[in-house]
Amino acid sequence: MDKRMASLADAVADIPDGASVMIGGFGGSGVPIELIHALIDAGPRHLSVINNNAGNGHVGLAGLIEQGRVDKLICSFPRSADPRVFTELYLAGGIELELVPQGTLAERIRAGGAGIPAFYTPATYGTELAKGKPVGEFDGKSYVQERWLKADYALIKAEAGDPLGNLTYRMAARNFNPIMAMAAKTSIAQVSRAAALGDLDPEVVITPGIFIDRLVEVADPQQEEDLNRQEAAYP
Amino acid sequence: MDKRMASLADAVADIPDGASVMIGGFGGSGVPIELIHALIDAGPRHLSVINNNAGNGHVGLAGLIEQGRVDKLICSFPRSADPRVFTELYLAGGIELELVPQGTLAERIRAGGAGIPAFYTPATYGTELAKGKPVGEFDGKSYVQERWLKADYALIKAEAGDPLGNLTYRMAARNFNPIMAMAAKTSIAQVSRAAALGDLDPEVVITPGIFIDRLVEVADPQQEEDLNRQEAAYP
Amino acid sequence: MSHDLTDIKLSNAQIAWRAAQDIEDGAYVNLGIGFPEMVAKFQPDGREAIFHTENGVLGFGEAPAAGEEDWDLINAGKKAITLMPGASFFHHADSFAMVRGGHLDVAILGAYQVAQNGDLANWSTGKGGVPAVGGAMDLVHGAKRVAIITDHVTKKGEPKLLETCTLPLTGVGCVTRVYTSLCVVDIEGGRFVLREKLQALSLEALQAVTGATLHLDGAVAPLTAPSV
Amino acid sequence: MSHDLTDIKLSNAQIAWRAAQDIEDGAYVNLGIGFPEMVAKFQPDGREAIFHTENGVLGFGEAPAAGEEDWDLINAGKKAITLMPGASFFHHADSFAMVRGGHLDVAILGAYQVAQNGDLANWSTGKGGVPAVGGAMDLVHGAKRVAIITDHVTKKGEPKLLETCTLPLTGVGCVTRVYTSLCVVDIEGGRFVLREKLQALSLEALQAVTGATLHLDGAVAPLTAPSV
Repeated sequence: MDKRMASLADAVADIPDGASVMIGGFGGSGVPIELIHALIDAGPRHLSVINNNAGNGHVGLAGLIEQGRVDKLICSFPRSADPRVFTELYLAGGIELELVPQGTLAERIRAGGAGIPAFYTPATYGTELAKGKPVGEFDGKSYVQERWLKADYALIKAEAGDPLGNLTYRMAARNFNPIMAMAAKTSIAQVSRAAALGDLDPEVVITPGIFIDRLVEVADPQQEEDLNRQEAAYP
Repeated sequence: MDKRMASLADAVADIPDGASVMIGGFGGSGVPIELIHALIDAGPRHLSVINNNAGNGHVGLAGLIEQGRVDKLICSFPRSADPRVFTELYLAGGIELELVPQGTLAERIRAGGAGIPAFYTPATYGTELAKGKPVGEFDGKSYVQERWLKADYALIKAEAGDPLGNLTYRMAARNFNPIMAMAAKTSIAQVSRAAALGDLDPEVVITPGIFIDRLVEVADPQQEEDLNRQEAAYP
Repeated sequence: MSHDLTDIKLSNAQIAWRAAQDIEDGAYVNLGIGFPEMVAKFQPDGREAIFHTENGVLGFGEAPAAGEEDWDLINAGKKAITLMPGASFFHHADSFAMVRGGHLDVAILGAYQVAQNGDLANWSTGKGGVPAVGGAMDLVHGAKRVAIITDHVTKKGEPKLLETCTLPLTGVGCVTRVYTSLCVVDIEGGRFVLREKLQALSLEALQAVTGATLHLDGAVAPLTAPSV
Repeated sequence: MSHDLTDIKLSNAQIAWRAAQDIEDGAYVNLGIGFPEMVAKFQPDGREAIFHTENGVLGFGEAPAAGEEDWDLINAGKKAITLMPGASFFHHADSFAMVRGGHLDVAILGAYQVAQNGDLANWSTGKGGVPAVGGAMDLVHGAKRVAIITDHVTKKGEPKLLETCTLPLTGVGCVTRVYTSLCVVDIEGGRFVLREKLQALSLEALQAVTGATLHLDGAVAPLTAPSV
């Protein structure tokens, strides 16, 4: 078995209109910029995107939104230093937003990957973000019931990956990537270093290959912060 | 801050009668034999123990049970190759058993550590182990509601540990140890190798020190399988 | 059970061999402890499954030579194992996230009884003693295929394939295929559908040792297995 | 707000300094993005807290020198950080397990409004625009102490310490202590209990800029902070 794809274009070629897509990353760290740009090139529309943020500048997720490909965004923090693209579209009513607290977002994704359809969390209890959600009381304290979150695809950025899809990450670029890899029907990883089978120490694998369907090497990945300093735009 | 204790005896000295104690390990792998023996020496009674199994032979958890210290066992698989100690006591009505499917046991412990008071799982739905538990239907499928599991103490076996309590594990000896470390008020680790501060690569730490309260080095730990082949008994 | 069937029935190894033929290359597979572990030995040439064990190993291989055991490297049956290239370790909650989250392609388990609606009883004989469940109640949920390998009848000759299980259930409606010593049946729409049977065995003789109606849906292929 | 108070009130840095004095050696601490990040600078000699950031780092240190940033090593405010010895990385679900599971000793956050029952409003001005919540709604649950640092009043001079919050809530009954530019109050039994105030400020003057009754429980200590 070999999950390596010949190209970024091949890796995302089958993502259809209307797909739900989890995209890893927090701020610019761990964002699979090249996979997102391949998705922009591939052309699907009416996507639902799950990401912690709403992108920055005119590259990556911001570029995807700017191209009008995203109907709905599920995220915790769509506000940022240079949020023009999302902000303008949102205020014009051009994109739907589901705002989820960051820890709840992470746990809902983890629950999706772990086969837990619902769980209770103290977060949002008594706030407007809990509206319409079931409440449960346990040991005298109130909690809000939250549902799992799954997606059709996940776009993941990792550091090293072997042909079976075993992955390691780099510092805080880990963030949402390992849990999104668990929660999508098809998980696609770009890796900065293609490792040979047997090269990754089984003790340090963070994402076991069972969670990954495709991987493609992007040896010298772009970083959102650098692109934005250069005022880059994609496409 | 330095979480290292001078001795095994010091590490478990304050565990009182009636305490709930999670003990890591699966079969003999990852069982903190020396910490359990120190607990036998320390003498508390009426313990509630959470472990996947019920011990083997006359050492470790089986020794603790044989000494009459355990009132209740929460576990998934109390039957084993040499189960005399638990079996005899259980059939004589001398110990309470809460039988929990292994994946539910793991998830309840993880939920205890993660602040999730309850969750839904497909396991046990429609079986006698679901009796008395709330049932929920999500997307047309039925699930059983399970509660978090916490403990007063956790006894953990790890491979390397630094003074802040950062831990690595050895192969399949990882099993329940990292999640039990999260779910106890006081988590006590025996480590086969004391690492200096800064010696553990932040990428390969499996249990961040925040989950560990005390650690003690046991440089050449005993393995349950070896002790049982020698027909050892403790004390 | 009649003397005839004892003569013609497949051995446990042959049942395991037959089950192994349906595992795709690259499939993620969990084998229940005991008899199902045998399936790993019979992977067809050119196919390599990746084996998962509940206690936190993906990609393990055969048992080590005697004396070479490392007791920190064991499977769910507490037997010593070895690693294949590309293996990984993880904790118990992550391990059952793989199980419950639908990431395994196949789980192969033993059975006391299987009902025509897919109910499985394989954890308790209901007779007292020390109850133990392990990972079975999790494994029957989540894997894309839950297959059973079993002798067709109990040691006393009683049917194991039934209209309704009489022993305590492991899971409800979870089994999709059963490989027995006499036949292969799929569970579809609340019925046993016969796919393969030993050629030496008439449909009537097979039905006589089966506790629920065997339905036909197209041709019934011959169940064959080499001497293994 | 009167000219007098502007003259005597603590600066943000001084509020952060005061909050830092209550952090024990070895405490696990999460500092909200923005103003609260400043608290890390003022750890008393001989004490070393261990800082957690939601995006998966425990044990981080100061910002790197300009030009030395690694954008894979950032905090929740997306600012570049460095590592202390004994640091570790983990994914977002594990990071919020630390938060929600009660493993942090202290979380220090900013506030728009705090109510006397401990309700906090710090995520939405309720005015439209793009709503954003981040990790605040998780951080207010789980940490053993949830402390607020804030100017005592808004830029328009309106009280931030209130009987009831009027802005959308971040969490219910979650705040235990508030460090303001004028005083330190604990929240106990649904009341603000005054612990420290600037000596130059009368209780009456302080009460006049506070939107709920300040209760006394023993002596009120002088609130002091060095020029930082």
